[in-house]
Amino acid sequence: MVDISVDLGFLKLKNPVIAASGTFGYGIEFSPFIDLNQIGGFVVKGLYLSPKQGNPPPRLAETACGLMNSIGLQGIGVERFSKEVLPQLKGLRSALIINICGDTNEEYARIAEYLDKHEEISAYELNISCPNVKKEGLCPAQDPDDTYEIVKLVKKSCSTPVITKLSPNVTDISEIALSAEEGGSDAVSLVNTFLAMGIDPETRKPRLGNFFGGLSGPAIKPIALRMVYQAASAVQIPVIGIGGIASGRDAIEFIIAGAKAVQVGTANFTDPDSTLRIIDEITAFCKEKKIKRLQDLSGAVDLNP
Amino acid sequence: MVDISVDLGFLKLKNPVIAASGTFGYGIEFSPFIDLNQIGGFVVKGLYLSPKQGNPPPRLAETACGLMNSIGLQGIGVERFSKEVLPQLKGLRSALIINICGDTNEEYARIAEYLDKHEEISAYELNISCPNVKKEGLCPAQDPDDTYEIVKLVKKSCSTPVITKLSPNVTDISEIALSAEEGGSDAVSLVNTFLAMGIDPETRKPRLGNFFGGLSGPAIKPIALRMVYQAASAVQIPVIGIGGIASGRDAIEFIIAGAKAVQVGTANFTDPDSTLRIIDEITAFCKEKKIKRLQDLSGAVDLNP
Amino acid sequence: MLKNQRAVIAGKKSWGNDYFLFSLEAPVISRKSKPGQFLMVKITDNPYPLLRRPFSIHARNKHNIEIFFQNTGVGTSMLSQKQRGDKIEILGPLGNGFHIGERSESKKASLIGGGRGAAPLYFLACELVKKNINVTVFYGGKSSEDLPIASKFKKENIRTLCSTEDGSSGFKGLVTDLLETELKTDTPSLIYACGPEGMLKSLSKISKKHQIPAELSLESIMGCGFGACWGCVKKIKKGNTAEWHKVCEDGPVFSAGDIIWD
Amino acid sequence: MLKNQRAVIAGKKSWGNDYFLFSLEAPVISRKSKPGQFLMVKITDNPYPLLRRPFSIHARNKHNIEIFFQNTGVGTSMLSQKQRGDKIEILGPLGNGFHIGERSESKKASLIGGGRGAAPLYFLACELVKKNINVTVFYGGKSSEDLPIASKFKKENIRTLCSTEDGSSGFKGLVTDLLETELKTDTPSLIYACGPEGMLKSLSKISKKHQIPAELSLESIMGCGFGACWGCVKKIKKGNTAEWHKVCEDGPVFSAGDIIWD
Ligand SMILES: Cc1cc2nc3c(=O)[nH]c(=O)nc-3n(C[C@H](O)[C@H](O)[C@H](O)COP(=O)(O)OP(=O)(O)OC[C@H]3O[C@@H](n4cnc5c(N)ncnc54)[C@H](O)[C@@H]3O)c2cc1C
Ligand SMILES: Cc1cc2nc3c(=O)[nH]c(=O)nc-3n(C[C@H](O)[C@H](O)[C@H](O)COP(=O)(O)OP(=O)(O)OC[C@H]3O[C@@H](n4cnc5c(N)ncnc54)[C@H](O)[C@@H]3O)c2cc1C
Ligand SMILES: Cc1cc2nc3c(=O)[nH]c(=O)nc-3n(C[C@H](O)[C@H](O)[C@H](O)COP(=O)(O)O)c2cc1C
Ligand SMILES: Cc1cc2nc3c(=O)[nH]c(=O)nc-3n(C[C@H](O)[C@H](O)[C@H](O)COP(=O)(O)O)c2cc1C
Ligand code: FES
Ligand code: FES
Repeated sequence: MVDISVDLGFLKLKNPVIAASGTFGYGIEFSPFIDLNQIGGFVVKGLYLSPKQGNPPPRLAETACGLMNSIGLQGIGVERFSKEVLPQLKGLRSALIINICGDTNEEYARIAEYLDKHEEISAYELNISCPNVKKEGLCPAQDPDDTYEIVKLVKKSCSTPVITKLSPNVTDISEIALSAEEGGSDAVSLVNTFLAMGIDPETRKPRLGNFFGGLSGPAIKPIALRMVYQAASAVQIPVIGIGGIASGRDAIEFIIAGAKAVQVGTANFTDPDSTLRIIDEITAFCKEKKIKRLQDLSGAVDLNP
Repeated sequence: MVDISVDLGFLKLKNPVIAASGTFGYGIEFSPFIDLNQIGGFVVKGLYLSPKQGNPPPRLAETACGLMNSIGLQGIGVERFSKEVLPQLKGLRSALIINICGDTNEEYARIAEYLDKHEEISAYELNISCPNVKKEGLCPAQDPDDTYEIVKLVKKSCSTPVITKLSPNVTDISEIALSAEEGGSDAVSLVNTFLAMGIDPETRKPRLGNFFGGLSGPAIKPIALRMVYQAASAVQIPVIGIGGIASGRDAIEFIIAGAKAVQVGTANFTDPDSTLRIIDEITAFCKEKKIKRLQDLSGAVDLNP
Repeated sequence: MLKNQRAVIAGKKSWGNDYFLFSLEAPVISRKSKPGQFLMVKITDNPYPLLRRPFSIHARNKHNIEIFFQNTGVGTSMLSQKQRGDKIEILGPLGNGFHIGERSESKKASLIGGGRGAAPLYFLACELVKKNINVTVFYGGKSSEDLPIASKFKKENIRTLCSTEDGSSGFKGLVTDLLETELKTDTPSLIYACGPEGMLKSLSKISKKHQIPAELSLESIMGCGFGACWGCVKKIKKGNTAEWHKVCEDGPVFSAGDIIWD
Repeated sequence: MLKNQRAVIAGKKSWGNDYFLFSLEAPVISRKSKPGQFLMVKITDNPYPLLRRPFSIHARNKHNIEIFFQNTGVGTSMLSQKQRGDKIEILGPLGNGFHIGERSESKKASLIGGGRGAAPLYFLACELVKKNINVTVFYGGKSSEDLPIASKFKKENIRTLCSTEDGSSGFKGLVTDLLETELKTDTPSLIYACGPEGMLKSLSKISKKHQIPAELSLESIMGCGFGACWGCVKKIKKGNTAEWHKVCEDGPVFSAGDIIWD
């Protein structure tokens, strides 16, 4: 038997595969395709305090092995979420993680406070790295002090564990990961999307309604992996790897680089049962390689020439 | 007749297509495939003061629509270059640009000085953004002050025009572009490769001998384009766009985003005559769209919804 | 309800290098589908092109469904190279289809298809005919080569009027002009349409002017096709407010009056 | 000298889903090629997979050249799906080939091929035979299915000894063990080899121990194939110094004694 369970300290997962925020709706959208109880967990779509209209279309543009999006966090807000969606997720036997967004630090804290009583919530993921909200694409995750402040404030406001989701659009990812750790974050997850854009030569117009958007998918995997390695080398708290993961071997690559768990994003669109397939592939890999405990692989990169 | 010539102020190009450093050897390697006189110009492989051994193999790894490399600037050094290579490029009717690397600011200046007498050199390109040299992957182009200092010093040491080549591995590309401009750079070119890595799950070893490497190719295009747009919005000096360009339409996209000229890198490997094909495609595009002067397209992004 | 499955290409037909028809062995999806619904088709197991592509269900019988598509880019080009016997992964049936026979007075329907937009109308026409609804198809294209499935409608004895922009076949002009000409003498009780945005915009105006309800099938770039990505939205009126609604889940068919064109 | 051209696949042969042989119409490249040289083959016009793939020239006649390859990954798998009549873009002939008949005493050559590494040896064997050199081919694989071109050598009346790791055909063991067995009774004047790194390393030792000069064809990941990227280097001795040399330009064939294995 292969043990692919994961212990993040504040949270035990039956396997390392978590569906990434914004690519898995509220989970319910995927129940026609997979048994939600079989995945490690999932992160719901980014949630603001109030409902959000989101950005004008086009909101998506395909690139070479990548996807650009500027959804703009269209959503129902925290109140409707807790009344309409949470009850539907009662009895779930996977980790339920809530992705939190705010225009101000206080907004993050208020959402964390508001939802804190819900025991079915396993953790919060602070989306301080969403590049879509402001047109200039700047976000708190691009500054170590801002990161520290938000994490600190949210941690004070709630007892639910906090994962801080980092942006790849920075010079030094270790610095930001360390700030999150110092602020009291229980884990970091990375990467969010890369700030990107496209232009249609025919019309000279931007390909996305919001001009800038976030790049995800296999195209970004090599950069994301490097950042996960750097972050995992810098901090003591668990690191969750994200970026272009579409197969068990991709997931294993992130785990060897130092991740304890992974998130699967864009692959959910191309194959709605990606998460389950990746779990199967991880198990098969461990069996083939006679690895008894997946967690032993974490950070096990072989640096001998 | 379509006019696709480009005036960078310090340099006139017969067309906007320049072959990128490290992907075009010393130019000579491509003469079996194309007439070097027909392209806008080319940038030779990064040149150090002394010969360099380069990094241990594997030096390349393919990724989804991308290429990672850790060549490590293996090369013959500036003395042998000027004695053995430059004479072979006499009479060239395209722009010859020399990519300069150094371990210290003074080394950059010394190369610039050493080669300054050669009139066949159209410009220097300061490679302050090569992530391969130090294992941590840090480079002067990641810091505005370091960028300013190097450019300033080099400009003092030579009369040849200077293009500063920027790294994409930064939080704020505009800031670095502005530093280069303040330092006196005649133009900026971007992007160099994205710091990346890969691990082979089978062996748990890094895919590249030098562990980290630089990602190039179509995968990075949407991020590179965003940075070119931001840099072109920030500075007055000409911007040369680089990153995943493989077709005339790709080139046009960068020009509409604000680039005056473009560089073609990885595409030279997959098709040794890429540069010529891209020039043809640009001309055909302009004809079809009845664009008389290509330079009118530069920065002509249509922001109306 | 939804199903993701590998389906064998049981038949393939092509018109030059532009239009293709695949018959796919997919009995479960076939049984569940309604006109106006669509599939998300996986082009390749490789990451390029990354996303699945949406195609309307063009026809169905007990075991098979058909898609009819135009080669317009990298995905459709790669798809067009598949052969009989190859397998492709399809997800469906997706979205809400056209509303059929909900209004008892809808005894006379005009179906307007522009180019590849005619794809879902064949399935729709067949179902309407079954319900004894009088169907006229208006089928427009750039030139005669863009009307490859006109004969399929005619074979079902469905009245089919064609238009081409270059006049190489049928009425010379836009299909909406052809419709307006017809409207002078004859008024349908309902319009169903699928095609380019310009055509659908014109139809919205015609629908309003002539007070004929119209159901329009919209296209939008789709990330998932099943409501998870929020990428495919269009501005749609619901009651007094207009919001971004998902084309894949709330559509692709909307009432002309509810669509806010930009 | 070099040529980049679209060549028609004039013939295709396959052994299961593992080994493939393409005959390509490329008269100019054919005329110029020497055994041990290779082509860079473009897999697709799309950016995935991004790089061309290197393949040895397996055989040639006046108009055509052949490549023989194993399906080992995404590129070779996509290539294997091409059909007769399809066109593929090839660049070649690249690199320096094996040295033939430069030593007048080389009247007896042993050619050692591991798996797909046998590909360039067929072209080489044919050329050696033309020069009246006595050729023995040692051809090793995992099992009998990995020796698909053994019959091609035999058809040319070339002495061919096979080995398999599982003993399903010929000598049971590694091809280098088979060679060592032969060396007990018979010593060639020259060894030519192509195959996996482990095999080539063993051959370096054998070459040294028995003092038989050996020419080994190396594999390396290639960005360009024509000397522009510096991506394909191996450590090679030239005189007193060992430096990174390009496999594509300075090789792919090197003298066993010059290769510094890591
Ligand atoms: C609900 C629905 C039903 C459709 N039914 C049919 C049909 O039956 N027959 C048919 O020929 N076409 C149909 N289309 C359009 C078809 O999906 C596009 O032509 C196709 O996706 C183009 O892909 P490509 O890779 O060839 O083009 P590319 O331009 O290379 O595609 C790039 C990206 O843009 C998207 N895209 C491009 N054009 C469109 C478009 N018009 N609509 C939506 N996304 C687009 C692609 O899906 C892809 O993500 C339908 C679209 C929708 C939304
Ligand atoms: C000079 C030379 C001649 C060759 N001749 C032949 C031949 O005649 N027949 C044959 O079957 N194979 C030959 N090979 C090996 C062949 O190039 C690889 O099997 C092929 O590139 C694998 O591509 P892939 O996409 O299927 O594998 P993947 O593993 O998906 O390829 C990923 C990347 O690694 C590279 N790569 C993977 N394996 C190798 C390898 N062993 N050598 C070089 N690059 C590799 C690919 O080119 C690609 O860039 C030769 C290699 C070289 C260097
Ligand atoms: C359409 C889309 C919407 C997303 N929305 C969110 C979001 O609401 N909150 C968030 O933290 N990340 C969001 N992301 C980022 C993903 O969670 C993930 O970090 C990113 O896509 C990289 O992973 P991938 O390459 O596996 O997709 C979104 C990504 C996509 C593609
Ligand atoms: C193999 C390789 C070697 C490179 N060497 C250099 C170099 O010596 N100096 C430099 O400034 N950039 C170097 N680059 C970066 C390219 O010039 C270019 O900035 C980058 O590849 C992005 O462009 P592309 O996506 O078109 O390849 C190298 C890139 C590659 C792939
Ligand atoms: S396509 Fe994903 S929500 Fe509609
Ligand atoms: S493969 Fe590019 S130099 Fe050898």
